[in-house]
Amino acid sequence: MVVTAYALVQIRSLFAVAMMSGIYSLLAASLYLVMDAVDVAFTEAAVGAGISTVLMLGTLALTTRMEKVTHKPGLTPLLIVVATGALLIYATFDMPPYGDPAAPIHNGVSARFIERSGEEVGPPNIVTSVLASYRGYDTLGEVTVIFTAAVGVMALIGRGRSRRRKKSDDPEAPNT
Amino acid sequence: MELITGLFNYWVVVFLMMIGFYMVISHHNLVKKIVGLNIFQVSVFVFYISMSKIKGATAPILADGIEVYSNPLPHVLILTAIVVGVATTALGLALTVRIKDAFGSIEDDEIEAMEIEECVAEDVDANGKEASP
Amino acid sequence: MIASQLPILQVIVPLIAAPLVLLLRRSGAAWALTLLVTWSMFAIALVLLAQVMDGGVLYYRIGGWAAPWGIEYRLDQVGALVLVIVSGIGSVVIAYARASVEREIDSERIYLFYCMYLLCLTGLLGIAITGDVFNLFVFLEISSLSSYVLIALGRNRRALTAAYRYLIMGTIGATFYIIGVGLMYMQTGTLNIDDLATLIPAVADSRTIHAALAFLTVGICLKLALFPLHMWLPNAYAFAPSVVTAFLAATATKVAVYILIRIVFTVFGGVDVFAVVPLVQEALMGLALIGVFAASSVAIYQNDIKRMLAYSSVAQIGYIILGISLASSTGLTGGIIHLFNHALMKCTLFLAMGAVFMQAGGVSIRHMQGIGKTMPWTMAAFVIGGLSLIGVPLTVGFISKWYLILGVLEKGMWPVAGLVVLGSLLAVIYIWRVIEAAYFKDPSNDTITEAPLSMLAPMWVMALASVYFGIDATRTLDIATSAAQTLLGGGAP
Amino acid sequence: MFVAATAAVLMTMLLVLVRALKGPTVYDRILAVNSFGTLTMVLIAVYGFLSGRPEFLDIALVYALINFIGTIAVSKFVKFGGHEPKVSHTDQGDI
Amino acid sequence: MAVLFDIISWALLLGGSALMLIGGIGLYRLPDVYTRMHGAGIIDTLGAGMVFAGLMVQAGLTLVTVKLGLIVVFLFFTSPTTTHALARAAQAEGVLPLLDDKGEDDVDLSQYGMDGVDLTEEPDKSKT
Amino acid sequence: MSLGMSLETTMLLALATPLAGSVGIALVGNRQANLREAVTLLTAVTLFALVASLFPAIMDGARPTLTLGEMLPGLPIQFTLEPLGMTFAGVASFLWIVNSLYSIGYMRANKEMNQTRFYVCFAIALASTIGVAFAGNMLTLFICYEVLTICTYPLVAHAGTDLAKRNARIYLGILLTTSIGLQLLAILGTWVYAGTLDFRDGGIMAGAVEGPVAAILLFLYMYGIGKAAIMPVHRWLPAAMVAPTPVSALLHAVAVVKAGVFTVLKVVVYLFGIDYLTEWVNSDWLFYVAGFTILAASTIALRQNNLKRMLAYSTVSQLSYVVMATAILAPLSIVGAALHIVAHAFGKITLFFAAGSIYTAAHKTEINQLDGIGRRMPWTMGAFAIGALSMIGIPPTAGFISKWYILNGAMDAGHMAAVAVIIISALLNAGYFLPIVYAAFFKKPSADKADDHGEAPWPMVVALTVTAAGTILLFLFPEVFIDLAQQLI
Amino acid sequence: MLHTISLGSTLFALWLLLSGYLEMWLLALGLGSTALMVIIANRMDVIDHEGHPVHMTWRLTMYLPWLAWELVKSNIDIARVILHPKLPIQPMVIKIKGSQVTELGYVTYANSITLTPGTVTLALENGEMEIHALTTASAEGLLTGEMDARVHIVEGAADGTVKGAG
Amino acid sequence: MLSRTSILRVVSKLLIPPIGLYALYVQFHGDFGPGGGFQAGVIFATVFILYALIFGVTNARLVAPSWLTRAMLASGVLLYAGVGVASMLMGGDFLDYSQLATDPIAGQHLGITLIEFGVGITVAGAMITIFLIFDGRIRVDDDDEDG
Ligand code: NA
Ligand code: NA
Repeated sequence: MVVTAYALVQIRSLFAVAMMSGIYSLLAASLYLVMDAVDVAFTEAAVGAGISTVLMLGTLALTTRMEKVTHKPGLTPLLIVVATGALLIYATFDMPPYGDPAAPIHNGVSARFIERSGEEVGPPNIVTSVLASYRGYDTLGEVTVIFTAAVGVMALIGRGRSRRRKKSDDPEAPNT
Repeated sequence: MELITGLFNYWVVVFLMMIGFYMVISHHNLVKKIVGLNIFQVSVFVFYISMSKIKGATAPILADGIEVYSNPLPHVLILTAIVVGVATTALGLALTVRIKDAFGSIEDDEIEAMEIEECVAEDVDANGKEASP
Repeated sequence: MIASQLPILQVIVPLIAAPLVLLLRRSGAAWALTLLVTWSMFAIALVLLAQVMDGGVLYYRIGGWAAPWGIEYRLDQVGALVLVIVSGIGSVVIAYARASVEREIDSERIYLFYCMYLLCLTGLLGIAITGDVFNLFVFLEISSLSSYVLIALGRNRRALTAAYRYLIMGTIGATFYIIGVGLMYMQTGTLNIDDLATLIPAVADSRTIHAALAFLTVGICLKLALFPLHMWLPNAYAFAPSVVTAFLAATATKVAVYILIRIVFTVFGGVDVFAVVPLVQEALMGLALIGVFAASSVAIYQNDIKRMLAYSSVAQIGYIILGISLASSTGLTGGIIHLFNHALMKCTLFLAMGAVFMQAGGVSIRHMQGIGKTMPWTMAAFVIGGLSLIGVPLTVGFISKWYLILGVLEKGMWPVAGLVVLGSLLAVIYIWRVIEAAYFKDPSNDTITEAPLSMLAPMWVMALASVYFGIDATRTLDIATSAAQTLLGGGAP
Repeated sequence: MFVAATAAVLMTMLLVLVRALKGPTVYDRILAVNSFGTLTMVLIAVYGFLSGRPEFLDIALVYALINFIGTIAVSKFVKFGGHEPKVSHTDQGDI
Repeated sequence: MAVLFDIISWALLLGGSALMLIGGIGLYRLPDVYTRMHGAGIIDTLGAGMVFAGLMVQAGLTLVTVKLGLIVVFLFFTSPTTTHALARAAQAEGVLPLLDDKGEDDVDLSQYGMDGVDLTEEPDKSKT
Repeated sequence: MSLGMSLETTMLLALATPLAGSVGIALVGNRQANLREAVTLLTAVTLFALVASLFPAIMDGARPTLTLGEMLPGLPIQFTLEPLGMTFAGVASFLWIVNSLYSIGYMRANKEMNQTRFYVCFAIALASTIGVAFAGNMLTLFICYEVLTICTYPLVAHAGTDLAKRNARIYLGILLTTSIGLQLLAILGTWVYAGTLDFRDGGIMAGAVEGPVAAILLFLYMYGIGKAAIMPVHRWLPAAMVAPTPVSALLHAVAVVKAGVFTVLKVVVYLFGIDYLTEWVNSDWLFYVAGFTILAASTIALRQNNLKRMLAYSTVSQLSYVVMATAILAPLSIVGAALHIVAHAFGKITLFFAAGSIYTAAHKTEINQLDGIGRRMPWTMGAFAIGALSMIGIPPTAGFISKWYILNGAMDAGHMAAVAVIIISALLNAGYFLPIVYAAFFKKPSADKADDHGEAPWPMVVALTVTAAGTILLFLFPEVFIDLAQQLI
Repeated sequence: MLHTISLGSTLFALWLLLSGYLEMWLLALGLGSTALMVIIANRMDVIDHEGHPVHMTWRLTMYLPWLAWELVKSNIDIARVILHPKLPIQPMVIKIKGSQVTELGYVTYANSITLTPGTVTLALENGEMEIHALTTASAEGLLTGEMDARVHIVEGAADGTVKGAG
Repeated sequence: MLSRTSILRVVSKLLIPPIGLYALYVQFHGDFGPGGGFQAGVIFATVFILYALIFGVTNARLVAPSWLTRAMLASGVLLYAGVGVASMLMGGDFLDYSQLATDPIAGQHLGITLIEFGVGITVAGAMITIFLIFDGRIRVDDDDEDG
């Protein structure tokens, strides 16, 4: 994954970038799987590796395939990134180690999901129970988000039935 | 030593996040920025999922004979976050397409140069008219 | 029965209306439905505010699951106030929108515009009322995504880049927020705000929680455009359709501020954040003040009035953050009341600009010449808004300044108080440039006429409200004070 | 045994990844990505057996699907990159 | 009996793994995109196929086997299709295959009534 | 004279009348100029009648209080009428009548543009002036003070020329900067430390605010009240001379600067309290600053050739009399300060009216053009002479009375420096006023005189005659105001 | 119609295979889903002898084992080539003509060619195929025409015409 | 006449119905294993994506006209929210599925199935809409079966 990510920074062929980001996504999905998040892996595979990549390719088909060579980015982005990373690393020092069953998060609200979702909600897949019932409202929000995105894309690049569209798409004079 | 092994996963994830983040803020190409955003977000997701893992546990799908399940809540959260991510990506790309149409470029620095030019032209315009009412 | 369901109706009615608009497609019908929805939401918000003022914090369990297992709604005074602001501004703006939108947006896309508007409203209302930090993120994204689209619908091609940059910055902000939520969750095992408030004090000293707070703060500050994280805002406001600018300027950043307040004073209510994490207070206060000065100074040099007002928004956000960073009852009251007041005045100003844009074809200083004669009512509303921005007595701006400075003086920070008033003097300069051009220059184009009544009326509702609540501020102050006291009372209600 | 298979798959993935990185043409990359997808599928299936929970096969199936469609899409779209595509003239509006 | 199944499945798994590895090496070693397709073909067909077959033997007559079978079938259909699509795209874009003259000499094409194609000429771009 | 209403109602009406007038003027608009001016005059007369009707009760010690609701918790918009306010309101409302009369003549004769805006703003300015005069707490006063600033801005920028706009910007800039930047801070400080902003006899600071803090507050107040024009925040006053003469009259005599020194008095007397100030706060600096302003402004006036600019600097100097008198903190000087507000109002308005008449009739603005003008414009220049005498402080004019009180106060307090300042300044005043009077009446008009003009239009002449007469009447019958002022101490 | 029914039953069988649950509720959903897919397929116009080649089923079962064996052979061949230190490849492009009559037949042939390592179908146009072969042996193997003949058999006597573009 | 893309066309014709069915399988078996409305919606959309890639956007739009995708987009959200409102009308809180049937578990089951279906519809509609709009912008002038 690190290699992929690094490659993504370096490669200038945008098609390659799109595909590498697909691979990155696949790798992430594999990781989810290893960490028992089957539903997430499923979704990441379908969305991250699939839809996102396809959309990116479509965009490239509409725009350009190479990143232009630009002057070296300044030091500021690097500093910001390093500072952010340092903060996160700092944060890890008080974290429970990976996979520790005694970590607070395993004894918080999710304990109940694991213990009682079967009798309270029904489905064997606890993720489904939580997603659709305990936190069903989040999922409604999620559906609304995807709805928003689709309507947004319609509003941005959807075409009307008539051919007047050309006019509205033209860059307007700076002073309108 | 145990500290390092226990936290190593997190560090790798942090490193990945930072690569994505760096891509977003340092690259000028609009598509690459979005790719960077994806990397950044996916890494955050991995971070969440790694919180949920319990050693020796399995996927949180109830089955006979299995006692220990990993924490399902982060999974649910990340499912939502993935959807949000793809929604953002779709919109970002749609905007990129429009920007390409409008400016003929998807390099942020080039577009910015054009915008500054426009701005200057406007200012000259405004001030010119102001001087001779 | 209905009364107990009001909290959820507040959010799901616009949420349901959005797909209906998509199905309706006719722009007139879409507008009418949106109007109906926003006005009803405003009514509900007022009722909720009254309920909260009477009976304290209001809870609503979604899905019938008790918190913290399910998601619950949790409405306190500040939340209810934000609901009123968002739905109120939403109603006024939508009443105004019809003519303006027809002029500025492609006729085939108008119904999509209203759909996006409703979604944005849904998101903002959802943020203000939720009692779950992750649910907050979801609604934050609904509002953000729809606002990116709304901004990009602007005529000028720079609206596109503005929206794109907002998208990038906004997403970084949201991702930071998610990191922060993750870190908090890691240490506490819960996402419910009240639950977090109870659990955090025990782990407040851990490095993880410190980092969580930092990530949350930075992420939210990106969203609320605190200097120097404001770079996305000016263009976004300047090039968005007028209606969108008026709506977003009055609500979006306010809601982001609300999130900050919620995190700092409720989620971290059990700990003295500013004592536990060193420099946060100083940093916030410093940035707020620098923001006031930097943004106001830049505003002075803008030729595009919408852009100028956008910079002024950045400055005003500085005031709000200043009030919050004081962490005292008065300071927080000042911050909260300024949320409300600034929404009123900015809405007035941007609505006036929308009318000018429609009638004069632009809002650069050149277009403003002689507008005082050709569009007297519009310009008069602008003057009221402008005076309010400066903080002249009898306007809401004065009330805000009063409380902010009071908060500062209570802490004995005389120099800071001086800086606050100096900041408002910068506002005099940029507002006065416009007033001079409008009243003491001859119209460049005599054919410009006054805006239609459908636009003037909402504009004047806002203008009169910013005068009314500037003269009789006791009601709003009651709410703000009680909100501040609830917030400072700690996480547990 | 599953471990051996997993190791072999991982090794192969590494080789394929090198090809994906090196290119040189975009088609080499596509080919590599496609193979990578197949390998991931195999990995998932094997991992399911390794961990004793074979629910994951659905995911493998999805991978196969995505891999297929992704490759078709990239083969189609790669032609247009960098050119100005003309606007298609469908009569159906999208909005 | 179970041991027999185990042995069969292990053999299949091992064989499949080996073939995948070889395919990977091919993908790495072979000189151009068209030749590499053949390496990739090994991974997709017998490599993956044998591993899945091995797993099917392991699983016995269960739902898992059914799904594995479906995967194999799906792969069977899609793998050549994607390879073809890719080859077509590469050709359309003007990526020329590396040709070995000597190799062509070795085959007497006329023996089969066929001609070698001279790919040194530009592919027909008028249609692209 | 009672109009059969309670005092509170009368106050409310007094505040509302000019506002209603402004609405009426706006509604009538440009089309019916006569009706518009009639509304103006009617409003002014009504206002004066209302204010005057309050007078007896105040003399009898009544302190009617009118509360218009709470603006901020614990801070109502409240009006309380007391002697000082009565004085100011009376003078302002009376002079508005005169000034309106004068304006009509001036604006018509000079064919000014935007007359409706002019009269509307004027009326609002009067409303806020009455508000300042009536204010029952510092918040209310501040609000009215700010409204006064804002609504006079269009008056100053009236001409709309680049020069007018630039000067109006200076006007607004200085007044807003000082009021928001310093005064507001001082008010908030007072609120934080004293817990109230009410004007109370004896002040509100005693026992609540420590000396050093009070010193800071005093500083913020004095420089925050930019309308009092103590140096160096006096620059707005000469800048505002770009405005039409009736506006200058409004600024210098009726409302603006008066509101400034009035506020100074109110702050010192009712917020700090004279005793508290004397005992706990080092306020000497204020005395020196005021003294310096008096002398410096007079010196500058001496060197002006533009008549209105000269008058402006004269105002700067005269205002500091009030400030200095206040800073002396002696009972008699406080009375003198109150009287000086009145005296200067009448005197200065006369002078400005005269200047405006000269401009209108002879189109002259410079002092060296005025040789012999007294013969063609005897009424005008006669009035000018009376005004000038009042400025210097020579009987039989009002200026003498007020300066007399101030001088006595200074002597009582043993402030010999103040005595010196007053005397030197009187000499300087004489130095720049008397030559004009002399030249007007005794010098021959310049040889190439092509200008054959008479007096200005009659409304202007009437107006300046009335004010000149007032200046003299105040000398003859000062008891009314003295009695009122005595109540302060 | 025949195609539709057989598609429907095939899909429902697939559902049963995937699901493995025989509850009423899920069966009902399965029926509904099948119906929906048939409708969509119908709308997409993909139900015909190409989209659902039910007629080939039997002959295909005869062909597939042969193909599988070919696959094994060619896999081993190519594996050997790849592992050979000298990498003895002779890449070439050849053109061949298939003897199939239906498009489906051609597609089956072309995909069979691609499926076997060592040969890849580059293009298929008007009955002519461009094949990329990795080694001489692969090319020769193809040129024997055995696969062509077998696919021709699989294709059977369908409607005998080559359909045009859909 | 054999077309240049006949391989793709024939294979996709073969695969489309099973893929669609698989999507619906994922939709309705989310209770038992991984997957659910969201994943199903995406897979379902890939049917159309595949169709559009092979047969062209114009044909895809004939199968899934914009009114249909719009209706899908809207109806999913409406179904989801409608379930919530229904549980409100039946006396519970918003989205309290237990109210939907006399037996709370049955109610939960019904509710979850319905809302997952809503999710699936909207997601499929969204993905189809987004893809077709992107693809529709690309003029495909060398694919003979397009247009
Ligand atoms: Na092959
Ligand atoms: Na699921």
